[in-house]
Amino acid sequence: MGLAGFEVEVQRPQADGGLSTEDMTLSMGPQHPSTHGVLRFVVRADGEVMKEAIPDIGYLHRSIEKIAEKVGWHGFMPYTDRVDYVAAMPCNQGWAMAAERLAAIEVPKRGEYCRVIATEFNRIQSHLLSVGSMAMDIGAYTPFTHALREREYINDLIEELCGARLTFNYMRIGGVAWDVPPAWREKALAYVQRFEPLIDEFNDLISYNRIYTERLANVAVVTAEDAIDYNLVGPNLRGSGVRYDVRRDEPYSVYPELDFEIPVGRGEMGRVGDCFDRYIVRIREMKECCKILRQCLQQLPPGPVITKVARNFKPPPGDCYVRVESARGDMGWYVVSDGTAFPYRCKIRTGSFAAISIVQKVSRNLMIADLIAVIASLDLVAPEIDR
Amino acid sequence: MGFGTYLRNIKDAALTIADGMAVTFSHLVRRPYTVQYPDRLPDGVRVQDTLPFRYRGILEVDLEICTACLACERACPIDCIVIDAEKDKAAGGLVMTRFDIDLAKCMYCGLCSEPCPTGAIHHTPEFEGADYSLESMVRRFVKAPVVAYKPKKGGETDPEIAPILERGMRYVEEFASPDAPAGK
Amino acid sequence: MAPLAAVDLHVRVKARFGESIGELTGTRRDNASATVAPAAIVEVCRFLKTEPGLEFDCLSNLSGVDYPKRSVIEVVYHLYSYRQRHLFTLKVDAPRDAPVVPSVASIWSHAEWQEREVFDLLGVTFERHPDLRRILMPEDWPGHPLRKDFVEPEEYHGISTSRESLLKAT
Amino acid sequence: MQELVDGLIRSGLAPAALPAWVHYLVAMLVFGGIVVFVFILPIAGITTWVERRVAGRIQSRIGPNRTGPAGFLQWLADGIKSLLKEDIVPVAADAPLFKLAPYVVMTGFVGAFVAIPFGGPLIIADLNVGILYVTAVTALVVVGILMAGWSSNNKWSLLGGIRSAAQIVSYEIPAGLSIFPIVMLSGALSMQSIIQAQGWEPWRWNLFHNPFVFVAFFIFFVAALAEGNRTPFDLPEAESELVMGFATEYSGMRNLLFFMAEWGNLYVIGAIVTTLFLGGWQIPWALPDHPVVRTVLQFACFFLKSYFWVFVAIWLRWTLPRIRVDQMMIMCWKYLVPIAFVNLLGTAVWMVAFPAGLPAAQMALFLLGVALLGVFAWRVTYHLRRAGLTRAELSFNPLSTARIPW
Repeated sequence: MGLAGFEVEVQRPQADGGLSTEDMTLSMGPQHPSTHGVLRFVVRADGEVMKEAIPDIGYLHRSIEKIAEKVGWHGFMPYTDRVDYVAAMPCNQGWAMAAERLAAIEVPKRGEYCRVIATEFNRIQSHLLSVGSMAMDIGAYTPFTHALREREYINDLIEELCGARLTFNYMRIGGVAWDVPPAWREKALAYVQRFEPLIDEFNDLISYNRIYTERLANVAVVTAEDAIDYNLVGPNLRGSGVRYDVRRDEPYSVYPELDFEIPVGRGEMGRVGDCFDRYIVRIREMKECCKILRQCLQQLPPGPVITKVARNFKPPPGDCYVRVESARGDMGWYVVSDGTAFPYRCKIRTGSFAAISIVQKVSRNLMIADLIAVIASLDLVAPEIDR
Repeated sequence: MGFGTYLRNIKDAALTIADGMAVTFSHLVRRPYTVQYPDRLPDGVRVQDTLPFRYRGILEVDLEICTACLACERACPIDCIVIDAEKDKAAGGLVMTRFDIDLAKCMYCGLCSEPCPTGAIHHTPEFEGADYSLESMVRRFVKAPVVAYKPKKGGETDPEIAPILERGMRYVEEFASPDAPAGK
Repeated sequence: MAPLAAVDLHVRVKARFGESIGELTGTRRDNASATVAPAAIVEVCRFLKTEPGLEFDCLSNLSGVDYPKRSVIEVVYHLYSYRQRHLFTLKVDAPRDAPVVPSVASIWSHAEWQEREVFDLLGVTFERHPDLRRILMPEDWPGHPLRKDFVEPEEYHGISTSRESLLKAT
Repeated sequence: MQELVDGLIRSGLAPAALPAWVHYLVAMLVFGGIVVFVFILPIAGITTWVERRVAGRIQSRIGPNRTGPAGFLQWLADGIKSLLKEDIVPVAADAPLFKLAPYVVMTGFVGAFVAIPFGGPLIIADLNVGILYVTAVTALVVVGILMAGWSSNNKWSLLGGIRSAAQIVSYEIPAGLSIFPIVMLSGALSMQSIIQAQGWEPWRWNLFHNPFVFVAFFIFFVAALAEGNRTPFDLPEAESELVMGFATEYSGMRNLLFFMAEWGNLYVIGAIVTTLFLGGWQIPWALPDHPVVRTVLQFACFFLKSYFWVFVAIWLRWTLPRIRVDQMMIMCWKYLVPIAFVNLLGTAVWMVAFPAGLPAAQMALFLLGVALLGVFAWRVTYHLRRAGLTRAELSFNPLSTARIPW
């Protein structure tokens, strides 16, 4: 991409013949250690202080929405894993719920519980990766390895459940592909029991470390109005103080039967809506996930996990807009069907696409080191932005 | 900023840094978690054996129990399975001349092993699929034309296919089915 | 107070804008939608955002759908109100050969990027859009990929876009 | 070392025809060469191995354990690999400056070893301006890094170079100010006399002499970390922001020289800290008086003390995040420098009030230090208890390999 629409602003030489300075144009990415995937920011900086960071996306655009029109309803399920491979389960759930809503299919209770268990485990995984890589971007390498070590344990659990560690393809239209294997419940409960104190240890290690809070407090403050105006969702929205979660405000699946709180940014270290708030909301959300998991694993009802769905699935014509609470917030699936075996149109509106659109506004006169912190706190993931 | 906040900043910094160091020091006495794959494993343990039954590794096809129903070929979203089977009265039933899977394109999603009635195509825990040339990534399962398996009406299966069929059905039972009520 | 049903929302909008609002289609809360004349879309959106009882402060989703049979490209606006928990859908039909729709970027900031994506992938030009450039595809990419009649070019800057399948050779 | 050479000349071993300075020059080169190739480079290399092993255990992994016993020859393997790697000089780079930069940094690092007192007689040159010389030489490192940053003709390296210039130059002030109280206490600049002014018992070290020097120690250690570009001050080569900072364009042996200087500097920091604050090579009088055994014991004591602080620097690096540039400057000028001045005045007043020093205060400070360590140890056991670890998950063997999960 050329630098179209982006010219370097040369400051005029000072009146008294002083030194004429010039902005520095830096290209950060697409190969850069901390842009979380293939993202590029054209940074116009005056020394260390940035005038503006303009995001340039599209490097990981596979046009998954076009593929949806080519492979059938069942065949598209593995592709939904690739929309956001860090949190694949909510994407599966979004696609499955869209097809079920179009064809008015009712998923058995145990199937819904399996879905919630898998999604909540996957949310912990995604938050662990986001929190760990944020600490690494600020300079602390140890929290990253501790976060990934815990993530590996969950990988093993999910591998036993559905056979894959990253691109799960676990859910099907009408339920889930595999039931919970024997003795898996006790193992999962034991893991949740073991994992909870490690969150506090993580907090002691890095979250309240003075250097860490100093780097994150009052950096890139997003007010509630801006967050809603830029359609920020999930932890980015809750970090700005808006108490909204699709699982509770637009309830779906079995979430109404589960009780859990919605952590919200309170501006402990600075103003509400700064990088620290978005970070600490993710940490507290992991605790809520543990609470949900404990309830689900204990109340798992007996019965089948999938209903009868035709192999050559043809939903009646119509469209639907399904919203799922992914790890990166409310993910919108707008699916249009024309009655044939191939989806007519599938638009996926993701949290990261909204989050990266606010980077340009937020990054004005921050320092370059802060841009890295902002990218990490918004939890941008390249595949979700470009689809 | 007042003198109070000045001192509080120093105390705050010192305490939180010391606490962070206490956590890392406590890690010095904890065992590492690394699994030293591939060469430093305890004697005789292969990583593949430790993987769960449902692990979706490289595909494998038992031709003896494959009924050539092409369900897997239709189910694969990437069309990386190609089967040629012709009706041949003389041999009595379908004769398969070709059953190829292009492992370079396969994304191990498991959609092919679901509709298989006898569990002929299933995932193995094998995952070391690296190879030197792209062509050798195509697994050709049919060496010589073979008659597709046809389950007999009477229900009894001849002895040497029975174990393979029993193993295949174990893969089929693993998948959730709408009618069979799953255990608690 | 409880969120308004789609029917009541439609009645209020219809009362205000009369004939430029089409009939309410769709049954469920998430797909009840009203078609809007392209000229009036900006006014309708501003009304929906600023009206005290409605307060649609968030454009949850803006997508384009290509209907070659009706030779129309339909731009779908999913609006959501965080305060009142309303959910409403507006649809604008633009002619397929020269789709032009006024931009709502002045009302919701995120519309700017979502409209750039619809422009990039479907070729709908948005009037008075602050910075209408391609967002996902490279600048000089021929055509708009999400159109039904899009044919993928053989190669782009000398890089071929398809690879001979290995399964052909027996 | 000078008497050693005079002795050689008198005993006729060295050809007397040559003038005396030629002998000194040759001796200096020989001794310098021995110290550099036998002691300094291996120390820098082994520190990389220690760092990667300690980092591994802190991050619950193993660290290098394939090359040599427990990976001990990893540093040698890295060295040889860097030698064999292609040495790229970017086309648009300012070639002479680009090539010279690593050597300036190396001289800055190796030069400091001249005045480091490893033992009673074990010092290359007991300069009477010892600590002043060391502070001056280590400032050479910033010249090298600035040259590297500018000459790589790469915006990221330029940022790295400018950051390091700001950082190292401004942290010279608190480091220097923290050295003054010690010089006042021992009354001399020479490193040996600073050590001799302290006793071997911990409460007679400079560190516990008075509360101001106690605080000056922490300030000096923080400032020294900043000069060594160690976390939380590793801004010049911040991996996550500037890719590799000033060393982005370097490859092969040049890159290795930069990082050998960084790890070697760690040992220099440890050595200076033990010399100034922790009584250097002082060992108890009761030990055998045989000169060789005594020197070896002194060397061992000095080495252990300084290597403990190298371990602390490594441990800090794998715990703390990185400071931002403006915060780094604020910390230097608003926190370290004022407190350093207070320590300077405090020590002066203290010396006037108690000319012979106050043994009671020294003992009290020593007990305070022990108490702090006790609280810290309890906090470590608290973390272990809270994480709910079984006995199997603990292992006190530093080279332990993994507990296989299945």
